[in-house]
Amino acid sequence: MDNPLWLIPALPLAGFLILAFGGSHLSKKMIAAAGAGSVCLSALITIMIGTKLLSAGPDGGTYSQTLWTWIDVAGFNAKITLTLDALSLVFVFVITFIGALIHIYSAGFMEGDKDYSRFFACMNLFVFSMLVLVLADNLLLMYLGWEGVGLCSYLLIGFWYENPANGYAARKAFTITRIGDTAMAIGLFMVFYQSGTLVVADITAKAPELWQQNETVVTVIALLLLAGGVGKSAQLPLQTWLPDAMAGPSPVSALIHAATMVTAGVYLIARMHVIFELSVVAQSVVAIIGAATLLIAGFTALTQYDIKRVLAYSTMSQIGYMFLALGVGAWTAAVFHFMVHAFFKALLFLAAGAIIESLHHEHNMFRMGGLKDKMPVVFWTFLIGAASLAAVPLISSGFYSKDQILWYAWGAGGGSPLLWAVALLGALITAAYTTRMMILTFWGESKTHIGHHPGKRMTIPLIVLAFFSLVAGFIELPHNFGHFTLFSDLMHKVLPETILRTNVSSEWMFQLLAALATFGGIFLGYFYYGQQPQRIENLRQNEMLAGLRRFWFSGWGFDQLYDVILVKPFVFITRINKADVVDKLYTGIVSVTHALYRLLSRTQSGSLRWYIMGMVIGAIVILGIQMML
Amino acid sequence: MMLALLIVILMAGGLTALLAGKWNKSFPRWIALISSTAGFLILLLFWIDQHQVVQVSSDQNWLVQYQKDWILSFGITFHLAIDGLSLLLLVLTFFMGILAVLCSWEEIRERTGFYYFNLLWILAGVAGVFMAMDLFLFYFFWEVMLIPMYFLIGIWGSENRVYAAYKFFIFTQASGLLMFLAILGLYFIHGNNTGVYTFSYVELTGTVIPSQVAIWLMMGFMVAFAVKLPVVPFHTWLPDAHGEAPTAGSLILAGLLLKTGAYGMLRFVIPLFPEAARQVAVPAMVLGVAGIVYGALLAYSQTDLKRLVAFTSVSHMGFVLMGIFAFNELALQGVVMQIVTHAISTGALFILAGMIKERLHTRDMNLMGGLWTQMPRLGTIGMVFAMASLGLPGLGSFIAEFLILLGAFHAHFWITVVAASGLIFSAVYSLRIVQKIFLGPEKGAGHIPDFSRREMVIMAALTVSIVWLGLYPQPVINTAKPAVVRLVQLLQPDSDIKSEQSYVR
Amino acid sequence: MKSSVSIEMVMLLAGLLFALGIAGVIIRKNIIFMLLSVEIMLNASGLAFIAAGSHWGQPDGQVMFIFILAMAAAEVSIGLALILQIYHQHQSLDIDKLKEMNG
Amino acid sequence: MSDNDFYALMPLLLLAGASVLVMLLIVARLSHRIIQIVSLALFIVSFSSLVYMRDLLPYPIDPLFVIDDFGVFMIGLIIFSGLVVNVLSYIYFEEKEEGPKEYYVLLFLCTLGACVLAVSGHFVSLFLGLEILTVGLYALIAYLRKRKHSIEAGIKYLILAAFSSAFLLFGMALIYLQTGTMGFSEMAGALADVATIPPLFLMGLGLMLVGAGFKLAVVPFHMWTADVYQGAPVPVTAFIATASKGGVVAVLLRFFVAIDGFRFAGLVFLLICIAIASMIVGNLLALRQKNLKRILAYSSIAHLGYLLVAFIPGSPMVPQAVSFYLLAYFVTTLAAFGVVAVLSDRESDAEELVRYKALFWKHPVLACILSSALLSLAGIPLTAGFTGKFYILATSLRSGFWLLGIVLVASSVIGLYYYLRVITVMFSGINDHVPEPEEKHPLFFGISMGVLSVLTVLVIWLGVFPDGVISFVQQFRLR
Repeated sequence: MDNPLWLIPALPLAGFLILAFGGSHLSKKMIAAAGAGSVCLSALITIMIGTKLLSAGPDGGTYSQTLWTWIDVAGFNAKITLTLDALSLVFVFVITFIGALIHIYSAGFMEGDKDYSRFFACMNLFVFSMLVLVLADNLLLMYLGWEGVGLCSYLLIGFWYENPANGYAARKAFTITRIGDTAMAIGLFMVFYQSGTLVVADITAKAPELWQQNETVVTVIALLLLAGGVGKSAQLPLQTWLPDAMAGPSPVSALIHAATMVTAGVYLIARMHVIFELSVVAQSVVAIIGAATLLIAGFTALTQYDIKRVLAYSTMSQIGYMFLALGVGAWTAAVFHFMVHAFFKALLFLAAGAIIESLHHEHNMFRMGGLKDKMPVVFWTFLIGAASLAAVPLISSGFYSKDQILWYAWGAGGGSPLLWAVALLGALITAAYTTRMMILTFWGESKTHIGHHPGKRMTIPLIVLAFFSLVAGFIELPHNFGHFTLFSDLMHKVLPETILRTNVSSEWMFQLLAALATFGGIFLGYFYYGQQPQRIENLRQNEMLAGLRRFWFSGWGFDQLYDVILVKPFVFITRINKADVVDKLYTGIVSVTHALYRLLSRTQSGSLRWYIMGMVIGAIVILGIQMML
Repeated sequence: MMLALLIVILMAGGLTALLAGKWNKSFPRWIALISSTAGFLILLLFWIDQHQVVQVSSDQNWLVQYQKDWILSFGITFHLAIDGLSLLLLVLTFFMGILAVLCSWEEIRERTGFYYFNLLWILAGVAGVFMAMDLFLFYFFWEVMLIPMYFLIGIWGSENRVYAAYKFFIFTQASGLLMFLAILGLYFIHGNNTGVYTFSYVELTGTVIPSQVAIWLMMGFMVAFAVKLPVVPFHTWLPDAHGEAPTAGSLILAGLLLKTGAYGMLRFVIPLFPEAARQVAVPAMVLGVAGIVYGALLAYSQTDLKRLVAFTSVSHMGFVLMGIFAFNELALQGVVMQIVTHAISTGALFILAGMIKERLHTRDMNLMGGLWTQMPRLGTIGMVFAMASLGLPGLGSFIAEFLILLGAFHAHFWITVVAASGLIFSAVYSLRIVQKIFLGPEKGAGHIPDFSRREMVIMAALTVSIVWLGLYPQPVINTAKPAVVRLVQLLQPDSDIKSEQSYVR
Repeated sequence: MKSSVSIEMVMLLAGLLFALGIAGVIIRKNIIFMLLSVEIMLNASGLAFIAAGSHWGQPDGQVMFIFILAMAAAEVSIGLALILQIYHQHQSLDIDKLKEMNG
Repeated sequence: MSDNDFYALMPLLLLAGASVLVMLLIVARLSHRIIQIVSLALFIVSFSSLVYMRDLLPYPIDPLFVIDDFGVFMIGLIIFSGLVVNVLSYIYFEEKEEGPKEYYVLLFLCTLGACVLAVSGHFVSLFLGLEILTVGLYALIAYLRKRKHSIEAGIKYLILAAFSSAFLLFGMALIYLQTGTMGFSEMAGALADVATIPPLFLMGLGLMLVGAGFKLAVVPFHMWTADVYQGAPVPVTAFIATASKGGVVAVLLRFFVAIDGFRFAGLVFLLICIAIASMIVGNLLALRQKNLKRILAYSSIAHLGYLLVAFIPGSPMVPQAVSFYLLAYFVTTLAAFGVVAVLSDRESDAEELVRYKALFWKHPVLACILSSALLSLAGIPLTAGFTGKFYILATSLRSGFWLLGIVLVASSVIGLYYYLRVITVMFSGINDHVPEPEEKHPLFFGISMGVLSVLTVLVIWLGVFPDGVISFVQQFRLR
C-alpha cells in the first residue's frame, strides 16, 4: 500500500462505517466531523496525488492499485483495482472537492434534523461509491459503484421518509435507473464475450483489432452502454426521475443530482469512447439524445414554479449538452462542461437550499421575491452561478465550456448544423429561464417572511463555489482568446482529440451567435418577468399557449405516457393475479378428488342388498372379461 | 467418519432435546444450539484444513467419504461422501441451523422439546441429502426432512398452518415418489445392463440408457427437484408453506430445503443423464426465466410480507434453474453462489419478518409503515437485505446473479435478456417492501423495541456473510470449482472451456 | 353304478340353483329368506361337487359336500342367533333397516 | 402319522388344543384375567413351536398341506397377530362385557383357520381353513351383541361371507370338474399339457376370484369392509385386517404359483384392473372420512391393492415382496388398531377422529405410536411401510409393470392426505392439562403398551434395518 490511492475511497467508507455503526452514540459535532472530515481528507489526498500525477506521473499517466481479486471464474477475472488517470482525476477531484464543500454546507444545513448521522452516513457512502465508479479499472467494479450511487441516491431522495411522496420519488429514481443499468449489464456481457475481458484498459487496447468500424455488434454494445448512461444521467427517454428526485434535501440535489452522479453517464461514455468511436450510429444517437434532452428540459424549466425543479430540468438540459458534445466527438469539451457545470450547479442548488431553508421550506418561486437585499451573500453567489448557467460571455466559466460545445456541435467530426441550431436554441432558453428564476426569486417584493439566515458553514462553501464558477472556465480558452488549453491537454492523455471538419477561423462567428443567444434569452426573461409581467398573464389567456404551457410543465407528458403504457398495466396484472392463477390448477385437482370422494362414498350406503348387487355385478364383469379374453 | 458423525450429532441432539424437554423448557434450545454449533465448527475446521486441497485437487473426486453396508440384498450401502459443493452446502446447513435455533429462542415457548427435535432432524435430513452417495440413501434422507418440517409448519405455524403443511407435504412427497420410481428404473436398467444391482451413485453415473427412456427417468428426477426448487408451475406450495411456517421454518425452507432441489439437479440430473439434460436445456432455461418474471410479478402484488418474500424466492430460484441449464462454468459457479447467498439474504428477510411479527403481531404490510423511526437498526438491516434481494453489487447476491446471467448469456442470448429484466422487477418489489414497512408515516402507536442483543448477533452474522460474499466470494468459488469443472467436462467433453480465449471470437 | 343323467344336466341344475340363490339374496328383504337363499347357493355348489366327484369317480366330491353341509349348519346357527338379536333391537327383520353405518 | 408329521403340524395342533383348553378353563369358572394370561401363554407356546420346525422344512403332508418356509412364516405372522390381538382384548372387553371368556376360544379357532389356510395345498384344506376362520369371525364380529353396530356388522358379514363362500365353492367345483383333482400341484399337472385353457376352468377361476376378492376386500368386493370394521370390536377388527387377510393372501399365492396362473393374460389383466381400482377407490374413499376405523378399513382396501401389485408380476421376487409387505402391514396395522383399542372406553370405541384431538399432548406415547403407524401406512421412509412399498415397486418395475407402479405412487399421494389428516388432528387443539383418569388395569395396560411399543420399534426397525428380514424372505421358494 505504498500508494495512498486506496485512501481516497477508503476514507469516506470509513466515515460511513463509523456513522452507520456508531452514529447513534455520537454527538452532532462528532458526526459532522466524521462525515465532512472524511471527505475533506479525501479531497486533500486527491489534490496531493493529483499534483503528483500531473507533475511526476508514471509513464502513461496512470496510477493503478490492485487491492484484491474479486471474482475469478473460468477466465472471467475481475479485480478490485483502482486506476487514476487524467479523466478519473477530474471526476475524483470534482467528487471529493465539491463533495467536501457540500458536506461542510450540510453540517449547517441539516443541523436541525433528527437523522443527522444517517444523512452523513449516506452521503459518505455516496462519495465512496462514486469514487469507486470513477476509479474502477474494470467495468464490473464500475458497475458496483454505479449501483452503489443509485442506492445512495435512493436513500437520500427518500431521506425524509415520513412523507410517502418522497419514498415514491426515491423508488422511481431507483427503478428507472435500474432499467438503464440492466441494459448496461447486458452490454457488459456482450463486451465480455466479445473481448474476453472487462478491464477498461484491455478493451481500449483490443477494440480496434476486435471490431471493424460500424460493425453491428459494436453498435449494439455501445447502445446498451448508452442506455445505462441515459438512465443515470436522466436523458431521454429515462429522464423522468430527476425532477421528482428533488424531494431530497438540497445538498443531496447539489451533490448527487447536479454535480456528480447524474454525470456518471458522461463518464461512462467518455471512458468507453473507443467503442463509441467505432460506431457512427451510436455516436449520433448519443448526440441526438443529448440535443433532444437539452431542448425538452429547457422548455420544461421555463414553466416550473418550484425553484429546485427548475434547477433539475436545467441539470438535465446541461447534461444534454454534455451528451451532445460526446456525440459529436468533442470528448474533452464534454468533460470540461461537466466540471464547470459541477461547480455552478452545485452552487445554485446549495444557494437555492439556503433560500428554501430560510423561507420555511418554500419551494415556489412565485412566493419568493425581494431576497436581493435580505440575503446578499446568497444573492451574489446565486447570481454568479446563474451567470455561468446562462453562459454570460467572457466573465462566466459557463460561457467557455458551453461555447466550446456549441462550436463543436457544428464543427466537430460528428457535428451538424441542425445539432448546432438546437444547441443554440437551448442556450437561448437557458438564459431565459435562468433570468426568470433570478427575477422571481430576488427582485420584486418579498412575499414570504425570512426565518433565519444561513450560517457560516453554509455561506463559505457558497463563496468558494462561486469563486470556482467564475474562474474554472479560464483553464481552457478558445482558439481566438489566447488558446489556452490546459484542460484539454490533460484530457488528451486519455481521450482522443476532437476532429474538426471546419476551419478554426470561423469560431468567432459562433461565439458571437452564442453570446447573442444568451443575451436574447436574458432579455426575454427580463421582458416578460421583470419589465412587463402582465404580458405573461396575457399569454396565459391564449388557449393554445396555455395548453402548450401545461404540456411543457408536465415535462412533455413523459410521466403520463409511462404511467399509461408501463406502470398501470404492470400494477393491473399483478393485482388481478395476486392469488396466483397457477394455484387454481392444483385446487382444481383437489376439488376433482373431493368430488370423486363424494361420489364413491355414496356407494357406501350401508345397504346390504346394494353391496350384494355390487358383488354380483363384479362377478359378472369378471366372468365376462374371462370369457372374452 | 466425520460425515456420519455430523448426522449422528444432529439426530442424537434431537432425541436428547425431545427427552430434555420433559424436564425443562429451556434445555432443548441449548442442546440444539450446542449440537448445531458443534457440527458447524467441525465442518469449518475441516474446510480450513482442506482449503488448499480443494483448490488444487481436480482429479480426486471426493474430499472424504464414509461407507457401510446397509441393505445388501438390494445393493444399498450407507455411503456418504462430499466434494467442494457438498462441503459448502453443509457449512450452509449448519450455519442456517444455528440461526434457526437462535431465532426460535424466544419465539417458541410451547413444547420446546418436540420443536427442537424436529428442527434438528430436518437439519439431519438436509445434511444427509447433501452427503448421500447412494440413491436409495439419498431418497431416504430426502424424505426424512419432510415429516419434521410438516410438524414444524403444522404445529408452530400461524393461522392457516394446517393447509400449508398439507400442501407442502403432498407436493414434495408426490414429486419425491416420482423420483423414487425413476431411481428404481435406473437401478433396474443398470442391473440389466451389467448384472450388478446397486444404488451406488458412482456406479450408476456411467449407466447407458436408451435416450427415450433417459428422458423419462430424468423427468422423474426433475419433477422432484423442480417442486423443491421450486420451478414455475410447481411453486404454489411455497408461498403457503413459507407464509405459515414459524420463522425458523421459513428460514430453513428458504435457506436449505429449496437448495436441495438445486443440489439434486447438479448432483444427479446432470451427471446421471447428461444427454437428456442437454436436450431439455432450452425449455428448462425458459422455465427458469418464467420463474424469474412470474415470481417477481407475484411478489409485487402481495400484502403478506412472508408470502412476498416467498415469491421472491421463486424468482431467485428461477436464476438457479436457468444457470444450471446454461451448462457452463460461469453460470454454474453463479448457481453455487446463488444457493449460498439466497439462503442468507432470503433467510434474513424471513427472520426480519418474524421479528416484525413478534412486535406487531401481523404479517400484513398494509398495517405496517414508518417502522424506521422506532427501529432504525431493524430498518437498516432490512434495507441491506432488500438490496441483497435486488442484487446490489457489493452484496453476495449480485455476484451470483451476475455470474448466472453472464454464463447464461453464452448459452442463450434472448433468454438471458428476458431474465435480466428480473433485475428490474426485483428492484420494484424490494423497494416496495422497504417502503411499505420501514418508510412512510408511522402507523401503529406505542413503543416498539428495536433489536435485542440476540437479534443483533443473528443479523450481524448474516450481514457480515452477505457482504463478505459480495466482496470476496473467491473462497466459495474455489471450493466449488472442482465439482463445477467436472460437471462442465461431463457436458462438454470435447471443448476445453477453461481457456480464456474460448470466449473471444 | 353307471349314471343315467349326464354330467352337463347336473351342472346345469347346479348352476340354475346357484342363480336362483343369487336372485333370492338380491330380491328378498327379509333376512331369514336371504339366509335361506344363501343356503341354496351353498347347496348348489355341493351338488356341483358331487357331480364332479361322480364324473371322475372319486369320493372327494362327496367329502366336500359333507363339509359344506357342516359349515352351512354352523353358519345358519350363528345366523339365526344374530337374527334373534336383530329382532330384539329393531323389531323387524327388514334388511333395508340395517343401514346405520355408511359413508 | 409319523413323528415328523406331528412336529410339522405342531402349531396347528397347539392352536386347536388351546381352544379346547380354554373351553375347559371356562367351564372351571376361572376369571377373565387368568384365561387371558393362559391364552397369552398358549399363543406364545404355539409361536415358539415354530422354531422347532425349521429343520423339517419343506415338509409336504400330502395331499392337504404344504409346510414350507413361506407357510411357516405366514403362520408365524398370523399367530403373532393373534397374540397381539389377545393382549389388546383384555382391557377392551373387560371394560364392556361381563363374560368375555368364550371370546378367546373363538380367537384361537380363527387363528387356527388362518394358519390352516397359510399351509393348505388342497381345496379341502383351503375350504376348511377358510370356514373355520369365517365362522369364527361371524361370532367375533357380533360379539358385543348389545351394540347395534356390532349386530349389524355381524349379519352383513355373515350373509356376504356365506354368499362369497358359495361363489368360491362353485368355482372350486368347476375346477374340480375340469381337472379331476383338488390338490394344487396335481391341478398344475393336469393343466400342463392343455394347449388352451378350458373355459370351465376359467369360469371356475373367475368364481373363485369373487370369493377370494371378498375375503381380501378388493374392489369391487370391498363394500362390506368399512361397515364391518366399524361395527366389530376393535381387537376383532385388527384380526380381520391382518390374520384373516394374510391367510387368504398366502393360499391365493400358493394356488397361483402352483397352477402358474400368471401365464393367463386375461387373468393378469383382471388382477391389474382390480389392483388399480382398489388402490384408487380405497384411497379416495378414505379421503374425508371422519371415523378412524373406517379410514383404516378403506386404507386396507388400498393396501390390498398395493399387495396385488407385488402379486401380479409372478416373478421369483413375488413371494419375498408379498411376505415382506405382509409383515410390514401386519405390524403397522396392529399398532394402529392397538392404539384405538387402548383408547376405547366402556361406552364407545375411539373411532371418531374428534376423540384424537390434542392426543399428542395428552398421551404422547400413544400418539407417537399411532403416528408412526400411520406414516408407515403412508409409506414414509424410516418406517416398515416404506421398505414394503419399495419392495413392491421393485418387484413390479423389475418385471416392467410401470403402469402399476405409477398408479401406486399416484394413489398413495391421495393416501397421504388422510393419514396426515389424522396426525394433524392429533396435534391440533389446545394443550389443556386435564388430569388423566387412572388406568383401571395397570398390569394389562402396561402389557398392552409394551406390545405396542415393540410393534412401533419393529415398524421403525423394518424401515431402517430391513436387511435381516429381506435376506430371510429371499429364501422363499414356492415351487
